Amino acid sequence: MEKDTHLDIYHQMVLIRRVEERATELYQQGKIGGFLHLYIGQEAVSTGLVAARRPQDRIITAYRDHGVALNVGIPATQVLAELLGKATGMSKGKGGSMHMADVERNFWGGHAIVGAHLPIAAGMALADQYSGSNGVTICMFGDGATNIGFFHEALNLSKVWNLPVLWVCENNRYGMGTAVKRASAVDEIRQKANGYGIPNAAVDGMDVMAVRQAAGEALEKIRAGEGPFLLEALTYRFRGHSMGDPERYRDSSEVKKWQENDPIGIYRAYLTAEGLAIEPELDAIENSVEEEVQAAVQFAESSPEPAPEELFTDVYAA
Amino acid sequence: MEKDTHLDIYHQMVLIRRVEERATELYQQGKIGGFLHLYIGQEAVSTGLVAARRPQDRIITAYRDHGVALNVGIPATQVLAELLGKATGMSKGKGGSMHMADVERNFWGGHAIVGAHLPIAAGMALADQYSGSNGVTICMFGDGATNIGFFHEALNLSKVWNLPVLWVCENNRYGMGTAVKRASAVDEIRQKANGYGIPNAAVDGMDVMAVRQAAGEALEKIRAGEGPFLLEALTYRFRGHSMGDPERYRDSSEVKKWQENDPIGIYRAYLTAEGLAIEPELDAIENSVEEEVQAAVQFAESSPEPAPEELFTDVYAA
Amino acid sequence: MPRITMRQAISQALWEEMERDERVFIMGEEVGIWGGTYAVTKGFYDHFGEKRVRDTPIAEAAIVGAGIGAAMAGLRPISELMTVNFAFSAMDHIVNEAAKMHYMFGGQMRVPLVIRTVGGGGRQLGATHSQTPDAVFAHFPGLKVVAPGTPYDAKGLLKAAIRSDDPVFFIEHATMYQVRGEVPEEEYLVPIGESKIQRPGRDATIITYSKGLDWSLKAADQLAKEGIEVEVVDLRTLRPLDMEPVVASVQRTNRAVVVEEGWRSYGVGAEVAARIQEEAFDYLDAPVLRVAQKEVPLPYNRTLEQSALPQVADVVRAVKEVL
Amino acid sequence: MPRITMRQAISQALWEEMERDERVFIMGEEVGIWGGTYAVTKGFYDHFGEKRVRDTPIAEAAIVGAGIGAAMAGLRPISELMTVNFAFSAMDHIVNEAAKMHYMFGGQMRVPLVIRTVGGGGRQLGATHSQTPDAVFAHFPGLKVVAPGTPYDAKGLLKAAIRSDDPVFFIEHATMYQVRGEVPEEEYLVPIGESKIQRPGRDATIITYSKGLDWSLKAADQLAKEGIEVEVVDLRTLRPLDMEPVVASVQRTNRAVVVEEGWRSYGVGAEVAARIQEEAFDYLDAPVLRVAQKEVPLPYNRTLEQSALPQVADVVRAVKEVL
Ligand SMILES: Cc1ncc(C[n+]2csc(CCOP(=O)(O)OP(=O)(O)O)c2C)c(N)n1
Ligand SMILES: Cc1ncc(C[n+]2csc(CCOP(=O)(O)OP(=O)(O)O)c2C)c(N)n1
Ligand SMILES: [Mg+2]
Ligand SMILES: [Mg+2]
Repeated sequence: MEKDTHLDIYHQMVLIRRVEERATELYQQGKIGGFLHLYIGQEAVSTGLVAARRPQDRIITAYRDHGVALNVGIPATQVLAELLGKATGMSKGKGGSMHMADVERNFWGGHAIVGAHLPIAAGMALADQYSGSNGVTICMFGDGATNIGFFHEALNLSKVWNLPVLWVCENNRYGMGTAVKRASAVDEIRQKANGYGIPNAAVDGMDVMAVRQAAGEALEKIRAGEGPFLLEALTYRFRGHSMGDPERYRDSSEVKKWQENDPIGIYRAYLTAEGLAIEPELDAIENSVEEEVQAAVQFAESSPEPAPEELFTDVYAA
Repeated sequence: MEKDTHLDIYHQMVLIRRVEERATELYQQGKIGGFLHLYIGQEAVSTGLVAARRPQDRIITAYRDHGVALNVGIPATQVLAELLGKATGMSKGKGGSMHMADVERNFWGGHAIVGAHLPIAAGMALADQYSGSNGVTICMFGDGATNIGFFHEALNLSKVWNLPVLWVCENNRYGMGTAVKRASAVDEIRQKANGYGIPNAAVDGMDVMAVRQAAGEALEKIRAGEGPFLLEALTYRFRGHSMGDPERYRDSSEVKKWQENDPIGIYRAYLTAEGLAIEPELDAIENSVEEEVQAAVQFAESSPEPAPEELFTDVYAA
Repeated sequence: MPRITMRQAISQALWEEMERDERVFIMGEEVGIWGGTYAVTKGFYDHFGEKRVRDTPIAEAAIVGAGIGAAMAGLRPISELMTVNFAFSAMDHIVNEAAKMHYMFGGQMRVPLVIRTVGGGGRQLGATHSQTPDAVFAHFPGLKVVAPGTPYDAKGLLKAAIRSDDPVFFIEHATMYQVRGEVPEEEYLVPIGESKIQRPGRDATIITYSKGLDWSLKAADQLAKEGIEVEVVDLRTLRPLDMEPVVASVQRTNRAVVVEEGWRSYGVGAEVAARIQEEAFDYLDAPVLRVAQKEVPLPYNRTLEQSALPQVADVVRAVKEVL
Repeated sequence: MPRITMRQAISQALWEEMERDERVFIMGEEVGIWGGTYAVTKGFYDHFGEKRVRDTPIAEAAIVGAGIGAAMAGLRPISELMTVNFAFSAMDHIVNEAAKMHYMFGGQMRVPLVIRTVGGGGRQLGATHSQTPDAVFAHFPGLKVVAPGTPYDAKGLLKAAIRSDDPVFFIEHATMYQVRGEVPEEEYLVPIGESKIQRPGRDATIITYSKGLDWSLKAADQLAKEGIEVEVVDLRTLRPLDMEPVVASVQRTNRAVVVEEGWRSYGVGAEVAARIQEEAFDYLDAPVLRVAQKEVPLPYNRTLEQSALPQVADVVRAVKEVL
C-alpha cells in the first residue's frame, strides 16, 4: 500500500471523528434535529471496507452512516449541510442524518428501518450479476439487525442465487440498550451464516488494516463467483445509541476499557511503529481536518434552507 | 407400547387417508370450495407427533391440517362438516380446510399464511413457561416456510428465551412447485437450526414409529428445560400442492418411487412383522374406517348451513 | 378488435415489455416452472429462461426488497406477490422503502419497480386469503396504485407501469382473469392516473374500479331496463386519484354511488365520497352512498361469503336510493 | 384532581393493570432496562422483573406474533412496537392473524392482546419514522383501534384495552407525552368505541382525535375570540367508530371539519366525511372539509416538515371556510 493511501485512510478516520464531534455540538445548539447516531469508535470498520472496495462495488448501510458518507468522498460540507437540513446537503435537507447517500459515488444510503436494506442490497447484487458487471455490493448492518426477518430472507436469497454481496455485521455489542446475548440466539453473529451455508469470518473492527485485509480477501472470493460472504467486525460504539441515551445498560468502566482501544489511536501507533508516517505528518493531518471541518460547518450554517416548494418535489420521479 | 395404542395409530393413519380421499371426491363434486391441501403421504408425521405428546402439549400447524385434526381426536364428522362449510364443522363453517382447530383438544390450528404461526407458537410456549405449566408446544411447518422471516424471528426468540417448543419441519421436498434446493440456501433444513444454536435431528417421516420415537426424545429434553429443539421429518406429499396443481415441477416417476414408501404400508408391515397385529385385525380397522367415513360424510352433507346472522358473530369476543 | 381475456391481456403486456426491454424481469413465487398460480406467466420460463423469470423462496419482504434494490441499480423488475394478502408480509418494503426512496434522498434514487399482485374474495379461501385492502396501499404518497377493470386497461396500464420510473403497486382481481374485452393488436399504453367513463348516463354516477366495474355495469344494464341511465366512471388508478371526470359527471347527474369490493370503513369509497362532497357539494341532490364489503373477515362458507360481498342487487338498490 | 402528563397517565395504566392481574406483561424493544424509549415503562423492570417486562430482539413480527400466541394461551400480553412505523414489519400478524383469529375458527380462539405503539411526526425523524397511518389499521374488522387525545382518556382507554378480550391497536403520539390533564386518583375505565364532545359549541363541529385534538382546541380558542363557537368531538376510537355524537353535533351546527395528522387521501377524515354526508346530508350547509397532512413523505428539514403537517391556522381557516 502506498504511503499516500495510508495517510488518506488516517485522514478519513480523523475526519469522521471531528465531523461527529462538531455535530454533537450543533445538535446541542438545536441546529440538528431528529436522531443523530454517532459512529465514533467504529470508524475503522467503514474506513477499512471502503479502502478495500473498487469503484464498481456498491456500498449500503443503516442509519449510522456518517462514516461511509465521508469515506466514499462526500465532502464534509455536504454532510454537515444535510445534518443541518440545508438545500446544499446531499439529500437536499430532506434526508437528514439517517439518509446520507451519493449515488455517483456508489453509496446507496443510509437506511433507517433496521434490516430493511438487506433485501435491497441483495437486489443490487442481483442487478450486477444480471448485467454481468463485476461489482460486489457491500452491505453493512448492526448486530441487532441480525434478529429481524429481513436478515434471514436476504441471506437466504443471496445464497440461493449466489449473489455477489459482502454482508458485514458491525457487532458493537448492543442494539440500542440490548446486549447481543439478550437478543440473539448466538453471541458470535458469524455463526448465523452457517445456517445458510455462507462462508464467514470475524475481524477486529478496531483495526482498520485488519478490516481492509479481511474485506479484501472476502471481496476477491466473491468476485471469483463464490457467492455471498459474511464478515463480522467486532467493534464498539463509544457514545450513546443516539443523542439522549441514558446508557443504563452498560457500565462506564466497560466504555472506558473500549475507549482505550481507540481505532484512530491503534492506526496511528501502527503507522508510526511501521515507519509509514511520522508524528508531525499525522499532526498535520489532524490540523488540516480541523480546518476542513471548521470551513464545512461555516458552509453548512451559511447555506440556504430548501425552498418551500421543495416539499412537493421528488415524491415521484415522473 | 400397548397393542391398543398401535391399533389406534393405525386407525388414525387410515382415517386421515380415507377422509382425504372422500374429500377429493367432494371437491370434484363442487361441495368443497377454496383450497384443499391433502396430507396424503405425510400421515406418519402428524400421527407420530401426536402419539408422542401428552395432553398438555399444544400442537399447531399450517394449512395442511386434516391430519392433526383427526389425530387429536376431532371426529371425522366435524372435519368433513367443516370442509363442507357446515354449521356443525368445528369452526362453524367459517374456517374451511385451512382452519381446523380444537382448543379443547389443545390443537391450535390450521394457519394459512406461510410461517406466520411460528411466532404464535413461540408465544404459546412462552405462556406455558410463564405460568409454570410443563406443556410443550409442538409447531409444524413446511420446508418452504423456513425461508420466510417469521421462521427466523420465531426460532431466534425461542432460543433467547429458552422456550419449551418443538419445531417440526415437514420437509416434503417442495413448497408448492419449488424444490427445496431452488428456494433454500441449505438442502438439509435442520442445518438452519445450527444458526440459532438449537439442537436438532432428522427423522424418516414415512415411519410413524421413528417419528414418535424422535419426537418423544426431543419432548423429554425440552421438558427437562433444555429449550427449543428442531426436528426435520423427511417426507413427501403424494398429491398436488392443492387441488388443480399441474405438477409440472416433478416427474411422475419420482412420485411413484415415493408412493412405494407409503407410510401406512410401512407401518402395516411393521405391525405384522413384529407380531403386534395380524392382517385380519388391520383389515377390520380398514373396514371400520370405511364405515366411519361414510357416516361422517352423511352427517356433513345433511348438516345445516350456518345461519345467515352467523356472518356477524365472532368478529369480536366482546 | 380481438376479444381476449384479462389473463391474456396481462400476459401479453408482460411478454411484450420483456421482449422490448432486456432490463425487465419477473420474480416471485411460482412464476417460473409452475407458470404462475393464475397461469399468467405460463410459457415465460421456457421462452425467457430462468434469469428473467425467477422463482423465489417464500419470502415476500425479499421479493419486494430485492426488486427495490434491482430497480435502484437500473433494472426494471416486476416483483410478483402471489396475492395481496401476502403483501402484508412485505409491507415495510412497499410503504417505507419503495414509496419513500426517491423523496428521502432528495431525488437521488429511483425505484422503477412494479409490484404485481392479486386481490379479491369470492373463492371461499377464508379470511386471510380473500382481502381487497386496496385503500391501505393507496394511502401512501410515493406509491402509484393501479387496479384495472378491463383487459384493455389492464394491458395498457401494466405496460405503462413497467415503463414508469416510480414504484407501481398493480392489483389484479382473482376472479376476473376470464373476463373478456377488446384489445387492439397494435401497441398502446394507458396512462397511470386517469379515470375513465366506461358507460355514459345522465341520472346518476357510479364510481368504481376493478371488479366493481363488472357489478356496476351489470347494475347499469338492469337499471336501464327501468329507464334509469347511470354513468359509470372507472377510477383505474387509486393513487394518484383522478377526480376530474368524477366531479364533472356528478355535476351533471347530481347523484353518486361508489362501488368497491373492500370493507366500507376507511375504504376507497370513503375517499371518493369525501372528495365528491368537497368538490361538488352544491350539485349533490342526495348523499353519496357506498356499496362495499360487510365489516367482517370473510368466512369460508360460500353463502356467508357471498352475503358479505357486494352484489349487483346492492348496487341497483343504492342507485335507486340516491334518485 | 391531579394534573398529570400523558406519559404518567399511560404509565399508571400499565402499572395498575400489572399489579391487578398477574397475567398482564409487557414485551418489546427497550421496554426493560432502558425503561422504554419514551420513558413510559421507567422503573417497571426493577419492580416487576424481567419475566413481566421483557426486552425483545428487534423482531416486530415476533413481538406481535408471540403476543398473539401468549394471548391465545390465556395471558394478557402488551406487545409494544417502538413506533407505528415499525408496525409495517409486523403487519401480517396485526391484520391477518390478530384481527382474524377469533372469527376464522368460529369463536374458538381469543386474542386479548394490546399492541401499544407511538405515531406522529414533527420531530424531524424523516419519512420512515414520522408517519400517522392510523386509518390503515382501522380498515381491518376484528381489530380495535384506539388513539387517545388526553391523559384522562389515555389512562382509561388503555386499562379498558388491557381488559378487553379482543386485540387492540393502541396508538400514542410521540409529541404528546408532556401534555397535561386532569386524571382522578381513583380507578376508572373509558369504554372503547365511544366518541366524546371535548368542547361544546354551536357554530361548527370539528371532528378529530389524538394530536388533532390539541390543534382543534387551540383553534377553537382562537375562533372563540372572534365569537365563533365550535364544538370539538374527539373520536378516541377509530374502530369501532362511534358516529352518533358526531352526527348529533353536525345536526345542530350544520357544518363540519375533520382534523387529523395523517395524509389526507384515504385517511381518517375521508371516512368521517363520508359518514357525515351519508347520515346528516340534509343538515349540512357546507361541505365537510378536511385538515390533514400534505401528500408527501415527511422531510427532515424542520421548516419543510412543519409546512407538511396540519397547523392550528389551517384548522381556523377551514372552520371559517365552512361557516
Ligand atoms: C424495524 C425497526 N425496528 C426498530 C427500530 C428502532 N431502532 C433503531 S436502531 C435500533 C437498534 C439497532 O441495533 P444494531 O442493529 O445493533 O445497530 P447499531 O445501532 O448498534 O449500530 C432500533 C431498535 C427501527 N429503526 N426499525
Ligand atoms: C406468506 C405467504 N406467502 C405465500 C403463500 C402461498 N403459499 C401457500 S402454501 C405455499 C407453499 C408452502 O410450502 P411448504 O412450507 O413447504 O409447505 P407444504 O405445502 O409443502 O406443506 C405457498 C407459497 C402463503 N400462504 N403465505
Ligand atoms: Mg449494535
Ligand atoms: Mg413443502
